[in-house]
Amino acid sequence: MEIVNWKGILESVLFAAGDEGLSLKQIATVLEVDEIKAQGIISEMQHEYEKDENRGILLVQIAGVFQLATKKEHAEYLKRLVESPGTSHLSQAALETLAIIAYKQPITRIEIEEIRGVKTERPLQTLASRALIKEVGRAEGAGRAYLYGTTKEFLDYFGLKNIAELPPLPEKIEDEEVQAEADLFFEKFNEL
Amino acid sequence: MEIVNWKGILESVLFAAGDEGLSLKQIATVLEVDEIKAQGIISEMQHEYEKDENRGILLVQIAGVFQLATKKEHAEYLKRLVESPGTSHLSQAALETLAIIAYKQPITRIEIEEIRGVKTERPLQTLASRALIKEVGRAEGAGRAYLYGTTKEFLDYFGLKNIAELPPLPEKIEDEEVQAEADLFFEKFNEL
Amino acid sequence: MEHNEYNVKIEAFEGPLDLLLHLINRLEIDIYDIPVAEITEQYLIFIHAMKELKLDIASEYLVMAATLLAIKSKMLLPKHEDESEEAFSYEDEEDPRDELVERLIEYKKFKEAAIEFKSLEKDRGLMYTKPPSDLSEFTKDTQIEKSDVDVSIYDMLAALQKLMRRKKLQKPLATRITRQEIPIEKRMAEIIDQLASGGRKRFQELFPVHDRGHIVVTFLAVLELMKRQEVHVEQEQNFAEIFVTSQKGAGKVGNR
Repeated sequence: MEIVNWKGILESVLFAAGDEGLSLKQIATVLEVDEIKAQGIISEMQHEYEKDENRGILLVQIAGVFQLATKKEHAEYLKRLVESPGTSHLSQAALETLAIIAYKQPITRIEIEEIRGVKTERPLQTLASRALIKEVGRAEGAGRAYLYGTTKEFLDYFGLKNIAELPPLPEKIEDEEVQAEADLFFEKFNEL
Repeated sequence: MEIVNWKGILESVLFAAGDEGLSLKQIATVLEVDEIKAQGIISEMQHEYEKDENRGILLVQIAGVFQLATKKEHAEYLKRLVESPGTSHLSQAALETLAIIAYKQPITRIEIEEIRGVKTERPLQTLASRALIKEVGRAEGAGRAYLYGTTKEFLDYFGLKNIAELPPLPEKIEDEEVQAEADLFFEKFNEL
Repeated sequence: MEHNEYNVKIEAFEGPLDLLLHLINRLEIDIYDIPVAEITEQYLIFIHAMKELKLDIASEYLVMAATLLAIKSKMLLPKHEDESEEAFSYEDEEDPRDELVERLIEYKKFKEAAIEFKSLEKDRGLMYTKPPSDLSEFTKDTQIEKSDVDVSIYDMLAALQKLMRRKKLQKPLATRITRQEIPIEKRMAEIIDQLASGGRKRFQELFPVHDRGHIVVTFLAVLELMKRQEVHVEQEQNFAEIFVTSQKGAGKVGNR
């Protein structure tokens, strides 16, 4: 009886696919198994990577595809190889704008500005050039303003499986929260 | 007693280093151990990768650097991966290559590979066959390497009038943003 | 790693709503019951301080100042509660603050979501990936992807983003430049010293160093000292010079 080493094969193809990742369908096709079987192999591997401390990688599902990535707890070692981050962090303005778009999409610039209370052209430009948002259509009415929505890169950038995985938007602001709120103006630099 | 999971850490750093690989010295530096210790960890891992059939990768030493690579016996699956119709669009590799050419043209293959950190022959081939890029000249110097640039088809395809219409590179915008926006009311201070 | 002192992020407020939330937070005010007179005063001091520093103030800040003043004057109008014939109409009359509170709460939701996003961004940044391997050895030279190109400029930019994220690791080992952080507590102590020796100071005199970081820290230090009532800030009339004086008996800095 010949046993096929599915896990070894899956590791090979995921390694080769790199950060392009593979969808469940692609994995099933390459392994020539059905998707249920493929999902079973994936889950098993995810579990093994996680529990084995001699492994430095994980099998994660981000933005709809499966891919290998290093374990977070090894980041400090990886940082030693780094000169400077390849991409800068998003500014507070960009993050706020992105949050509004993520939860309210599709949404126009004017609507975003009404919520933020300030002009928002620049953050929109930054977000578009970083492929985190895109124009998804035009609003009805006189101006036919552009409507914005989030992209697949948005999911990738924040490590989300899909848009449904967004953390819920706080519905009610509690009084204590007002006090405890992390004051961005005084937020620590440590996160750099 | 705290046990450091050297193997897991080494796997992380080798994985992230990709095709560039890491020298023994770099590995020792990152792990903060001496080179003898580093070599010991490497050898142990090489052995484990090889004997474990659930592993799809190997730790190889090529031209003085250590790097991870897929196991030869899984080649047929990788072939299937390449041939699978999975995606009807350009691969991540091709898109990256195209982006680099678009923003940095004219540029040689070697320069592109330096940026991507991975061989780029095939993406170049794909892009040329689709007439999105073309050879636009030869570089000065010994090799007289081909220089690549984008084509008129490229502009047509992405709906651009000319190359200057490409969205500005993100870092640039981010820099400007830091200047112009982050310090909303402190920006004029230099004039005092 | 955790310093208990404030470390200042060199970023301004994101707009008038952000500034108001900041003031509400610092003054420990109930957002649902804002003392309009107090918040308006604080807001105007802030605006005047910016003016004093000859800084451009975005028009949105001035619009908000006008809005606050309008609400304040509405709140001052007599309520007519005793006049029975009109009582019913005032029962369900809107609080003049309602609209502003609604906007603040709506904005605050997204501001909090942005904090959440920031932590996701950071978390994701801890994971490193690798580029797709070059698989050309597995294909015949003649075989070229035949399918139609079906990508947009966004796909290209997204690919570039992935590349740049990855590139982080491929640079040689080198030292990183770290920004110098100025602890706000230290600057507060300096200001107190300065005021103790010289009495009343012009606001601008507190900003001797033309460095953004220093300016922001000083500004925040003054605000914090005001809140702790260790200094008094006065302005004789609108757009006149602002003076800062030390409050008597407040010699100690650093304890809250």
